[in-house]
Amino acid sequence: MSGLAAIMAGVWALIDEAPTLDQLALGLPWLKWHLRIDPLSGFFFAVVGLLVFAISLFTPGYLREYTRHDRKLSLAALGLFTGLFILGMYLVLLADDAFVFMISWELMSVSSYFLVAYQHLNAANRRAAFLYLLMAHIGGLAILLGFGVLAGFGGSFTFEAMRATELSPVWASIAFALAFFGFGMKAGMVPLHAWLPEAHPVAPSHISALMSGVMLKVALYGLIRFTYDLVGDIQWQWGLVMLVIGSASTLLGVLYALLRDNLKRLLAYSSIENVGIILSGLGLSMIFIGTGHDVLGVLGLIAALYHILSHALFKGLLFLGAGAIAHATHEYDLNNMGGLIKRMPQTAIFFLIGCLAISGLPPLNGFVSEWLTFQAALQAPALESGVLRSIIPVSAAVLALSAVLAATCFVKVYGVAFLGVARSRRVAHAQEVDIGMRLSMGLLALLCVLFGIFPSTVISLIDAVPMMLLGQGPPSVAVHGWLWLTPISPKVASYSAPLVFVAVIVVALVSYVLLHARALKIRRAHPWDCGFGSLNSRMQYTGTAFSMPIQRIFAPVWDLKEDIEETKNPKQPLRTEGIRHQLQALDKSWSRLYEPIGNLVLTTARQVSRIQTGSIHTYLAYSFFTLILLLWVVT
Amino acid sequence: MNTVALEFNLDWLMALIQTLLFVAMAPLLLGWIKRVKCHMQNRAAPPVLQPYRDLIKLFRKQTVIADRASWIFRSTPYIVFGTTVLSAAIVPLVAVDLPTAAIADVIVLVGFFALARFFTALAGMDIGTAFGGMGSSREMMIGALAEPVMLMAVFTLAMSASTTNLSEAVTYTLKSGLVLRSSFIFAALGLMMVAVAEAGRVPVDNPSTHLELTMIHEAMILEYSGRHLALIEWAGFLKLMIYMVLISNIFFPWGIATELTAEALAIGVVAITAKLALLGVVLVIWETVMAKMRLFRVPQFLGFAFLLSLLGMLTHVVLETGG
Amino acid sequence: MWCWKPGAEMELTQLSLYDQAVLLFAAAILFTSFIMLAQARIVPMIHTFAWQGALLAATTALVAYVTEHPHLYISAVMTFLLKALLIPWMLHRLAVRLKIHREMEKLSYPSMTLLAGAALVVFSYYVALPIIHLSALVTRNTIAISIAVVLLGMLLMIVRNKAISQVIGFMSIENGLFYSAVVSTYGMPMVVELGIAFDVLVAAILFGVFFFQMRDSIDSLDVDRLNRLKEADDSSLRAPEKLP
Amino acid sequence: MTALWLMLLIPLTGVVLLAFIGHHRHAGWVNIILSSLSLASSLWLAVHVLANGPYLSPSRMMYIDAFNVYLVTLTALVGLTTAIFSRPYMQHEVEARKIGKRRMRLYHSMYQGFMFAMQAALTTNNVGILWVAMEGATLTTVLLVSLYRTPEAVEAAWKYFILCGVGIAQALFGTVLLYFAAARVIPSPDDALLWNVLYGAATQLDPTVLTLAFVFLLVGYGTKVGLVPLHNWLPDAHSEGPTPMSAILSGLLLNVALYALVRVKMLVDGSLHSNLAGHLMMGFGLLSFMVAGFFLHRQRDIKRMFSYSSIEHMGLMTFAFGIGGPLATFGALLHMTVHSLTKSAIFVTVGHAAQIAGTQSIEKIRGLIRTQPTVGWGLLIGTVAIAGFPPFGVFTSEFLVLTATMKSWPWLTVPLLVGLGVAFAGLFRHLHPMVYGEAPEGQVRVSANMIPVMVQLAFVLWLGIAIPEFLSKWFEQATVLISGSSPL
Repeated sequence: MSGLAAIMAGVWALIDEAPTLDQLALGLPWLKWHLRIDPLSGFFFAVVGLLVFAISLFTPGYLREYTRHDRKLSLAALGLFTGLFILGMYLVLLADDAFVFMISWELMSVSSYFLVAYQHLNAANRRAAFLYLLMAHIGGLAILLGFGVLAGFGGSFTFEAMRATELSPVWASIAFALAFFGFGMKAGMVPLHAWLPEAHPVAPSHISALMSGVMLKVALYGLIRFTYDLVGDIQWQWGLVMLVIGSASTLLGVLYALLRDNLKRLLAYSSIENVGIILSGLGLSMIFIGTGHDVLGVLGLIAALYHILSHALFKGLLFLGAGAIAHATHEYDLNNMGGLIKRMPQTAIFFLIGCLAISGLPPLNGFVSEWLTFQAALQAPALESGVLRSIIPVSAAVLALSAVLAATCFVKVYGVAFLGVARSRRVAHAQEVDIGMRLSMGLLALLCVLFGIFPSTVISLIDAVPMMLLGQGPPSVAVHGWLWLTPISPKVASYSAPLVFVAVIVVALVSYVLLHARALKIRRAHPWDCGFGSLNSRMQYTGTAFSMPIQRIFAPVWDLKEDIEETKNPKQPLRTEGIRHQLQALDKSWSRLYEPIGNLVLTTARQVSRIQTGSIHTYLAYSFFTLILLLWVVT
Repeated sequence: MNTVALEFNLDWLMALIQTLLFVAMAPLLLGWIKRVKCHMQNRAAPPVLQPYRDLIKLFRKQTVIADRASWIFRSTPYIVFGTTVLSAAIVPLVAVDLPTAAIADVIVLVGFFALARFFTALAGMDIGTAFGGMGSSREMMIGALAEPVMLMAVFTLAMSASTTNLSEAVTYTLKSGLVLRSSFIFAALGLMMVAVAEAGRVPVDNPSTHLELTMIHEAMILEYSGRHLALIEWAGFLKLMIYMVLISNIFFPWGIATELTAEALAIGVVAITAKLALLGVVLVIWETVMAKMRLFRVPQFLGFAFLLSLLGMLTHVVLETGG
Repeated sequence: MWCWKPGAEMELTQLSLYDQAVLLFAAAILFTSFIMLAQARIVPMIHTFAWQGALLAATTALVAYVTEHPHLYISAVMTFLLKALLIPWMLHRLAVRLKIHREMEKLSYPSMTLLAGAALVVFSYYVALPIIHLSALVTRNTIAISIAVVLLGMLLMIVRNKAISQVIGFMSIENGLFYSAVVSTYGMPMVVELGIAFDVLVAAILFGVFFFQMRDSIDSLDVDRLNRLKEADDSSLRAPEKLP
Repeated sequence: MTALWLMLLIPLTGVVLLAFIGHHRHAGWVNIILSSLSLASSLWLAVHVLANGPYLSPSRMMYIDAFNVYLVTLTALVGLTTAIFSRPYMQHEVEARKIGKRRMRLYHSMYQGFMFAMQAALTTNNVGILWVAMEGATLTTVLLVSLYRTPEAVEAAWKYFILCGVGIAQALFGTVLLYFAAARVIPSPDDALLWNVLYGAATQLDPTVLTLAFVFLLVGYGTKVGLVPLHNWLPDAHSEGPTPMSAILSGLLLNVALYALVRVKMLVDGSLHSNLAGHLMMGFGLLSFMVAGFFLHRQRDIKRMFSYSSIEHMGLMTFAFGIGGPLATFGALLHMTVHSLTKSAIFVTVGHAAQIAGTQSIEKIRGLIRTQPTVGWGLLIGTVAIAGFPPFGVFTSEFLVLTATMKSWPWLTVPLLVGLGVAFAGLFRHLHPMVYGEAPEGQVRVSANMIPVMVQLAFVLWLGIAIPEFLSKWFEQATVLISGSSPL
């Protein structure tokens, strides 16, 4: 468990320092490696640290499962690569020149690749790992190229030089496009997301939590660092691109998530959605900055940062929850679960909090960040260009739509997994997981609630980041004290999470108390079964059934493969004995984007390989004609 | 200093009173609607106070809960009721500038509805009957389609008033007097359609049916009984009223009290009553001419609503700000 | 790019006897290459190759005589022994032992081949033209000839499908090189020449070894049979793990 | 100086010695000892040269400067590790009745012969001798390629022989032309082929002749480097010969050929005042790089696959040298080192893998990690390294090359990146099923000594994380030699 040690070490370093590091910015050149930590990286450090800490609590109990399962899986390798993975992320945050950045970036990719390929006996995992590494590689190359453009003008690969350089708009845009491509691929933005839902689910759950919860954030960190810090002068067109792609990712991500019945896969897709939200926030802020409204830009940036934080928390929580479920039931398929709330009550509570948070419901943290994003979007009238003014609200509406779809999605998850009655034997006999796992989930859940209720406090901490990047903090987020959240001014919008929280509790309690003044006995009875025989678990709505209406409305989004086969009774052909229905909702990006590219490569390879005929005459002819050609060229 | 503190408390007191008033008036509104409806369909009309009676009856009755029900099922009614009351508290009914309005803005309001819906849907699935799941699934679908429309409508308003704070918005329209805004008209229409959908009225849903093929909201709360049912019903009334108040006060704010003097408040009360009564009639007419539509026609319905509010937004951007 | 400058003209009459002789040898060597290109029988081909070697040796000796480079005599002798006697003899012996000495080789498009050869000669002349300004015309033209011989040797290897004729082509390439070395630079430094000679010898021996290996493995000296290793067939090659 | 002579004599004695006792059980050990001795002497030489600069042997036969001394050391090192690997490997082959006593003798003595040819080609001061040594390298290895006497092996050897022979002949013609040009400006004909003299006179050499010469040399040595479309012998020879052979072919022969090419380029650049040579090399390099990347996708034979990856990397280096400029040259030199370390390590591992599975066919090799974790992980990590993932050195060098490209030819970075991506996909799609997954029946562990592999990979890792002081100085000197200015 060397990895675990590494984790703990990293975390303790953080828990002590993260807050202090937030303020101070120091640079230390070592050999050729420039390392530096400033508020931006400090913030991300804190995010990473929090999650890593929680997960380190989770791991021991969780891994016991693996050892019991398959002796040959070496925990040492797992621990080692986990450690390297985390180390890589820390280094990315610390890097202060492109070289170190790339090294640690790829270290992160490769080690996580090994983690994805950890349970390699399953072909799907291998395929996922391959795809992941491939796309990570391509993304990395794009990033490298982006840095190259900056360095080409800056003359050096240190970030200092890059900050100093003034790029021509065209080159700046090219650099941005490259970086956006690379980092976006890592962050899983549509349509470069294909690796994500493949790779995240197949890793061990705590790794999935790390990848979805943190690694995506590190990618976003790279994007922010590159765009705000290194390139510097931001153009609003970039923001527009980012906004559009962000909205697309949000909507598609959640729609795809809705139709998944494999829990971890679903969560992975919902990560895409949340990344979309974050990108939208960033896009907004870039639009504002690009058009000279820095204050609003700050607002958007803060919204994005806050969502980064929240998503790290609740997505980590949910993946850990999924891990806990798998640990207790060996199930990932929702349609085999059910009734877990009675088997694993505490996990159920934590998971519920996670679901509420990710669905962006008040008064939890997910809501705060979405609220901020909306507020940013609502400042569109400040813009001169009518086009932007009309695009932004639409994207906001898309955001709203996806928020509700997310809610739907997680009603489905929670309802099917935890409520109702068990749909399979193993689920019916699930046991609550051990204390460590519960602790880690509890911690994350608690943080979700806290960050939901005291946003002002958190934001006043985050302030340092825009302070550093844009030279000014948000105008008046917390001027009215910790109680009120007023991003622009109390006149424009205000939200007091604590009061809301308290009020809801109070009203609920009051009504409860009032109603229980006269203790009426509550009678327990069988549920109403319309007078037919008793209900059984197969009569419940399955996840697939639950998402059916949505699937019918947004049908064009997926490549749907639906087949219904009825087994008729031969004697009475009109009577249907049984009926099987199975539905595959495939990601359209495959058929549209990836398979064509793959085939292109294969065909090219086939064509190219024509030149090697195996006949020595041909080979001699090659060198013969090469010679002739060259001689002819040079004279 | 002292007076300030006093005033402060007075504000909060007023807010509390207004909220209670809101909660109290909700069943009345429903009763009124039912009555008018019956008159229109010339049936024998129940008294206006009938909803109160129903609630009381329900509160008295013993509560029966399915043996599989978990704590989610039991706590849902309270949560739903709590959130709805809270959202009622932030909607200016008779007076603006009340402190409660600052607690949360319209986005939070939408958030509350979503929260309530979330829990109702969970409760629907808690028992594990086919009806519950079906209801939840349909409810979530409708909610998913309705919410963006509502936000768009509200955004139109918020962008012209440049605030998302309800009472601010109201005062803004109040100040700007009677201006013919095409955007507002579109937004208002859109909002009405959403209100119909969200409050589960014809043509989207029919609160008075228990035919499994058609019921949506009823299917979720099928398992509820006694006081739980009462709370949920009450919350439903509240929701309807909130929507109507929103429509009436945001788009036709005239008469609402801007300062806390007795006569202003009196006027406010009268005004809102009149407006609600009127709206109720409109709703009834609408429900009488409309027929309940198939579940999968609802998307078209809401799509049209979305189109309306989008138009509202665009007209606002294009026509009214001259960008 | 090239025009007939006065002095660039080349009248055989103006040349020294030596130069004329060199040119004559050059022509002869070129001719032998053509013969080999056209010759379908193995044994006569080997003989032609021997003649080429002999001519080469003669040229070397001549150059040695005229330019008083004593070490060229050595290389002349060496060439004669190696290229005119030893290697042809080895090849002949191999041919007999492998029972291919009576075989006729099927030539594909013989006339085309010869035309191509002619074209190559022109081409190499064209290539050698730029060197005009830094050397005697004779040298330039002999360089052209040697390039031609090299290219013809390659052509031979390309069009023939008997291993042995490929070897002969290979060796004639060596001849061309050596010829150019002799006439243009009066031979290479001794150590280099020794090394080259050694390599050629070893090569020749190895070729012999290979003939037997080939006959054992594919019981034929037909290099067309050597086509197992290749990329370009679609049926048997399939992607192990389809790109996801 | 003694170190130099030792370094050449040791392998030479090895040739003779092993020609007689090569079949003996301990011949492998002898081989190892000899290789380690020559490594020691090469280190000695390296230290000497680093200490007091370039060294020209009294007879002016040998010339050692920063450029070739590090190649000498590298060659000796890889030679040693491969020898260590080849002992158990050949043992296994003998036990598998694949080869008999005579061939073992042949193998061992030719092994040393090859090493001798390499070192001679590197250290000589004479272009002609360089050629002789290169040809010698072909001659020594060609019989090893056909060691197994299978039809494929013979075919491969024949192609190797003919193609390289023809190629090398053209190189000789180039050399003759070079001599022809040099003889006019350099008084004594015997000096006219000495590197150090030639460099001195580079500017006076006649451009047109030198252009011709360069073309011939490019085609000639390019064949050995394995530049597309002259590469066809390479995959055959690599895949059919015994694996230690493939290792040193890929790790050393290609390097030395490239070394020759670069030497010539330095000369031609001095004479031509255009960058023609550079452009030609860039063209060939890029072509090879791209084409090889695509070939990777269609491989069925594991050794063939990695030989294509060698072509790819040689292409990259040629390209980099073609760009010229300090940064690119530095990158290329570094890449030479890390590539031959990594690639020979990979071939060693591949050899074990092939013995484990009893075949070289990719479809048959499965689940190595399950069968023999060390080999599986070795292959995996080696491939990760060769694919250019940090923190391995290959990344560093590719990084430098890319940077240089971006500085001078921004648009060429695009094909480079595409090529990298394609090649990467090609490698891993085959690698994955081989190392991962459940092991099939009949796959048995073999006695594999993975220590040299680990050592070499560790070197590569080290180079990736931090280039040690003396090495960087070394590279810098070489860079200055080649490109005329220092990158640092």
